[in-house]
Amino acid sequence: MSARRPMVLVLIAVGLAALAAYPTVGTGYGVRAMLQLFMWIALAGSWNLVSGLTGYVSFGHVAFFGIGSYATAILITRAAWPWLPASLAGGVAAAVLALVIGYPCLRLKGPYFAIAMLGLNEVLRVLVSYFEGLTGGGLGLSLPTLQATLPIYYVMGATAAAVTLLTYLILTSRFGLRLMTIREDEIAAEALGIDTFRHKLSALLLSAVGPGIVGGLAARDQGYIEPISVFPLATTITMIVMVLFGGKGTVWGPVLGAAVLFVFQEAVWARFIYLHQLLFGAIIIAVVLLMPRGVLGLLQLKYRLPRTI
Amino acid sequence: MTPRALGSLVLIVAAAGGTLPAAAQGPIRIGASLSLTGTYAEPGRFQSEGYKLCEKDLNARGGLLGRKVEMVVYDDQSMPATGVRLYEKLITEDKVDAVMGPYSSAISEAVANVTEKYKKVMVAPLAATTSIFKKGRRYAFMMVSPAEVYLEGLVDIAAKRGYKTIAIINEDTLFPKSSAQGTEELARKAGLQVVFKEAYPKGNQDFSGLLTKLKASNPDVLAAATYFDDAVAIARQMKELDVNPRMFAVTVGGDIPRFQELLKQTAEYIYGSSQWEPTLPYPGAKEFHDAYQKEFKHEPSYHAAAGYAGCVIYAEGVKKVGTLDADKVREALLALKTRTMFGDYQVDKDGAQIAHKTVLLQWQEGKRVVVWPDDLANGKPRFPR
Amino acid sequence: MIAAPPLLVAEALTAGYGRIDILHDVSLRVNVHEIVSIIGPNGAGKSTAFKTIVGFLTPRHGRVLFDGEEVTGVRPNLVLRRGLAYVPQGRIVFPQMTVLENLEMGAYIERDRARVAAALERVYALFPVLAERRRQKAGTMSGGEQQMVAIGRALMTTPRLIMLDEPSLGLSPKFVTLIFEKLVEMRSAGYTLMLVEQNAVRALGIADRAYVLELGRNRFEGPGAQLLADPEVKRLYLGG
Amino acid sequence: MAFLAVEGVRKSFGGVAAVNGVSFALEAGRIYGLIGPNGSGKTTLFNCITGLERLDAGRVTFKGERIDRLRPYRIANRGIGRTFQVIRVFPELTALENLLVVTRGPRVDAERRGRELLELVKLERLAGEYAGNLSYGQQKLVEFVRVLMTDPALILLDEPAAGVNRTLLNDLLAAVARLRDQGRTILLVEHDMKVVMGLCEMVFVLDHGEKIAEGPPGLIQADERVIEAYFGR
Amino acid sequence: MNVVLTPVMIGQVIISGILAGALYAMVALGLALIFGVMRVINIAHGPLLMLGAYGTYFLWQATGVNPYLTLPVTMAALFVLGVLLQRALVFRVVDAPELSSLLLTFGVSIALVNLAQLAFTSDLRAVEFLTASFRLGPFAFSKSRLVAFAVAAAITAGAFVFLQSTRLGKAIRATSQSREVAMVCGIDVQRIHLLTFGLASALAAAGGTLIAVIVAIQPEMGQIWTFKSFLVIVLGGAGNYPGALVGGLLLGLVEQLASLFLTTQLSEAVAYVLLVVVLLIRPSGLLGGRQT
Repeated sequence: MSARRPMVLVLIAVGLAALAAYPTVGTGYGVRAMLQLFMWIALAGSWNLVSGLTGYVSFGHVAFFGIGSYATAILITRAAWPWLPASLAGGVAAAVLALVIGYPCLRLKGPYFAIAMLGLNEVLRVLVSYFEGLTGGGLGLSLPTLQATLPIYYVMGATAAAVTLLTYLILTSRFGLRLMTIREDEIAAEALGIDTFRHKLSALLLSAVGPGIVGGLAARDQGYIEPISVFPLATTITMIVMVLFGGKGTVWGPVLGAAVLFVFQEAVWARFIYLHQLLFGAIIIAVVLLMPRGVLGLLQLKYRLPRTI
Repeated sequence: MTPRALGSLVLIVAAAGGTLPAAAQGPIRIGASLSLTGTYAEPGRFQSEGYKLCEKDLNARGGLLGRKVEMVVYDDQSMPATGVRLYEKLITEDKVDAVMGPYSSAISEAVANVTEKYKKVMVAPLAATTSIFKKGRRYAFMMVSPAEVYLEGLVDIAAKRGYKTIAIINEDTLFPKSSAQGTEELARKAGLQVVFKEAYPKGNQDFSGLLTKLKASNPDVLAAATYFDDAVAIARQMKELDVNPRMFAVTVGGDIPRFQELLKQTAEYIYGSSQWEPTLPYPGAKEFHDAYQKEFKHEPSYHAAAGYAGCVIYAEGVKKVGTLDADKVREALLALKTRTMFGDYQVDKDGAQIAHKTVLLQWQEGKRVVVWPDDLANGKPRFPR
Repeated sequence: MIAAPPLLVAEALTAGYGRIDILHDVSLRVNVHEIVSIIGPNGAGKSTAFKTIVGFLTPRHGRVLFDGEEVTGVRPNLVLRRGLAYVPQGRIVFPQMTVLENLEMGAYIERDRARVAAALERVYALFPVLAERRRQKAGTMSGGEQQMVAIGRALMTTPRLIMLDEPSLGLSPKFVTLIFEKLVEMRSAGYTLMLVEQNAVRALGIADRAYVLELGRNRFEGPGAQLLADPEVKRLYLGG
Repeated sequence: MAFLAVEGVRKSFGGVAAVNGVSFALEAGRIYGLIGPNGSGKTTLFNCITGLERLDAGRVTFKGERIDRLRPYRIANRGIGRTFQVIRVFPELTALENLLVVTRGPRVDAERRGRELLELVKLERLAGEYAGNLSYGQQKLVEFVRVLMTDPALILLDEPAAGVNRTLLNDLLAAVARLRDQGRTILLVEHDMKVVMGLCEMVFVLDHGEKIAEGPPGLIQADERVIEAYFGR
Repeated sequence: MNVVLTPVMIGQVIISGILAGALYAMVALGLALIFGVMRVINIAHGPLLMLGAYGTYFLWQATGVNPYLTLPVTMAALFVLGVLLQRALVFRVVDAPELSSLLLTFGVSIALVNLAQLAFTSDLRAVEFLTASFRLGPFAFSKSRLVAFAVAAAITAGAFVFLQSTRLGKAIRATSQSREVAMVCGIDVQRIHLLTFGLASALAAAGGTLIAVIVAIQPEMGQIWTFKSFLVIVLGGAGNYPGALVGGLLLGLVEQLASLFLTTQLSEAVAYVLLVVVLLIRPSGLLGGRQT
């Protein structure tokens, strides 16, 4: 392991350098597609942090993305903040939301937690529409025109990398082990002296920051947001399927899942306009039935690999 | 995604992807992404058929600048984020020569940033929100009259008939909300008292609570800023709950033939607003209608006509200056003042539409009758006894 | 007697949950009209052996023969049709159903109304209290009564072998005595019984034959009275 | 003052009393046994002490402070550790990770202590194996040493001997005795009478949720009520 | 501009709420059955309802028959489809973690919606039948909703009778109370699962038929019913079948009253907030017993 470590680090460094250099050779579309891929990596990785580790299935994770989008857009339009601090503030807003909704919802178990999160996402969308003084309601928020795709590419990439690094750090820490004990056996964890509630809340909080930031970046990049486009259930499902495909509870699973599924989605939608939803449904079913542990999860179990694969 | 794009994604480490040979001097390729699936699939399809018919007609008349015209259309799944990515793809990978707008204000708003960045003229035939064009953008052009004046006719007729009170309801999304706000302003100016105002969420199916309150406010006129689904649901539930204002108008929905097919007798007396009708005395309107009917085996909606007209207007601009150069075409489109089969076209210095008129229709004995404005009308409004 | 073939034979069963084996090469046999008791400390694999025989678990190795036919891995509802009834541990009843409904569910596979009625009469005769409480929701009864419902339910199909998993578990002494009396009574009525018990002395006391399992393996077997007197068994279970 | 005092604890499920007014007191540094037939309420009592079940009535005090309203993790952090009758290792964590989860302080120290404890139960070479892949007995041992990681003052063991083979059992019993010698207090539920009689200085007997006897093992074995309830004459 | 609320208005929305509530209860009973017996939340429940609505539409279109008469046909057809879905897919996730069943049925759900879009297009359809209302004192009663209420109440009652007193119905209840004991009673639990999924789908189909006459039909009409049904069964107590009735009426009333006292926009949020509050106070629902 220790012998291989420098090699892994070199590989990662080369990969990051290549990604950093990509905009100099890529087309505008290529850059934007990569930017989307970064977004998905950050989203999937964040979902993995809470649901992959603690086993509490967040079926409303897009709420953090949405609240990040709105917080950022509001700060930019109403307070004239620059986009970068505004996006980071989006992450903070998402963390605050995680505290507020995690506090009641994390007391629920199993499907009740999943559906309560889903419900709260709906509630949030309604509230955002309702408080139109701040959010523009159904009119949405239109941001001042700004061409910043390139810097946003880097910040989005950095966020994806940060989420992945955070996953690595957590997975190799005792904090991470404690999170996993909640997934494995919450009662035993509690009886061993682990404050499971505080740990769940911390995990939800950490998993909210990434989506909050990328929500803000996406809002800035897109220039226009409205309630229905930033709180879609399909986004949550996509994150989940990405993680499941790659392998939940691993470091690289969400990255792999996001890359494969995103490329597949981009490759499919152009060809099968009227079938892509059907294909998406089929992919979900196939992943659930054929590989519930995901690619890396299977490898991990079969070859007794560490979770940091 | 093309294999090329796939390659560039996969081969980023090799840093080999990316630049491609410039498109050869072939046809003029015009790109657009439309909502072929998802929420806006229905109007999106009409719009894409409008584009297709325009492509066909242009080519039949020898193309544009002596080159054939070829439309490249993608599906944005009714999602702004996808639209943005697709316009990037059209411009930077497919290297189209020009673009046309997507469906809906929300997606137009989002993709306008991309087309601005690459300095592409974009005629947005179905963006009815003026604010999109008032953000300092240089290359976006508006075709339809703004959402705010969709129900101008309703207010005008009501005021002339001496009605005093109006209730306004709307779906809480960009276009209907703009419509409702505009209608409220028009109503106040016309001296009508707004006695009830409420929004409802997208996808709402049950209007009992809302209509019960509305009924209690007893308005003479009801203006509903809607899309098609909710227009139908509201009309049906008004009947169920016995809500009977003297005038009742919806924005989108009331103009579509299916509105009456679905509602039958219930549609009677209901007003709808339309950007276009085949019966309007515009040059070529009837011909367009017939050609469309022949090509696609169904009636065109105003989305189809707007799509067609947007494409025609763009071609007009190009012909005027004899080049595809965006800045020159832009000048031409800013200066252009014309009347197409879709109606009048003239924009202000920002590209916002100022000439096109929205007409008010009324369902009378199962037929759409244009009742406003007077110069385009082919009938008089009727009032239930 | 030698001529009569055994009713149930479990041969060299190895089974468990997930990746862990609980049973290792366990063999058991039941003859007609016997009470066979299986005792052993917690974790010895007694319940697992039952679950494997009844078909909740499929053994990794070994086989189960009932009345000469192989039933290895056959699902519980089908094993029941062959005449093998099972009373699970923990006196589980359908709590929101009445006593009568619980008993009727026991006769689920029996479509002949007359035979169901006759079976019901037999159960009521064995447990008169169930007749009195037939309209009561089973979930509201005491533990001992629930165990009677559970046993009565197993009798509704007139099975040839009844397997009871810890029938005295958590019952008050009065009911423990009662249940064991009923088990003996059932043998007299012609039933064949096999039970897993924690209450070793009692279980050995009524058993024609018994098995002692430990750590998932056969350790002792023999007539109940003989095992009861065995010093080794005594040392293990009676702390003496 | 008693080290742990259980006073009039009552807990019922759906109207059936699982523990019905049980009281006893433990003194520090001794090994206690809790015996009784299956279903007599031993595990429920453990759950009441460790906070996994809320009491219907009664109180539990530990080192003079009430703990019966505390969340389980707080009780654990005050120094009460326990094992479970049905094994509760974390199957997708390695054996060593199972031990590390509750430790604080420098990780190297924690890992060293973890390996020492695994060595104690002869599992050191399986430290990196996922706990779910271990045998029943091995999981049981992992669970046992996991409790020791936090050095609790009071250890509740729910059937530590069940399913553990004889050679390891002796090591385990020796380890328990050593813990007592180090000043820990141990309360164990056990069916193996040899274990109970050999190890415990004091035994409580439960039947139907009530304490029916209490005393040194020798006396308990002769108690008529105990024989009636437990040995089933 | 503020509307003064009168008793008549409140009465009117209470009527609307009760009429809607019976429909909710019937549709939710299907979801409750599947959840009770298999612990699976069937996200595809709403899309199955959508298919029922299309069934009614096309039969009505093709034959001109009274749309309510299509009820047995749509119920039978969806029963078969439900059985097939269970047989082909859902049985694989019955004992899996909840994420598996949630996602699987979600996948089925979007596949069904997409298939409907391909087969029927996204065009809105409506069964124009019984559109009017009649008045009773100051209150308006929509005829189609009244019929829907009556039929839904009858079907719900029928379902309860089936569950309460038939052999198969009892087997379903038994299976949901204890699968293990059901198996040792000789109940073929796999078959009960098939039957349950079939029945639940038939209840969804009945909902679809009744709704087809009330609102316009389109492929995406179903999803909202999945969530409403879930709200209903949680409010009533998951696994408690009469709870579905209570939950349905409660949801209908709460939605209507919220849209009267607050706004239509907030009524959906109110329903979800109510759900979370109920779950926190009584994790097993209003009529549920102790959670195990």
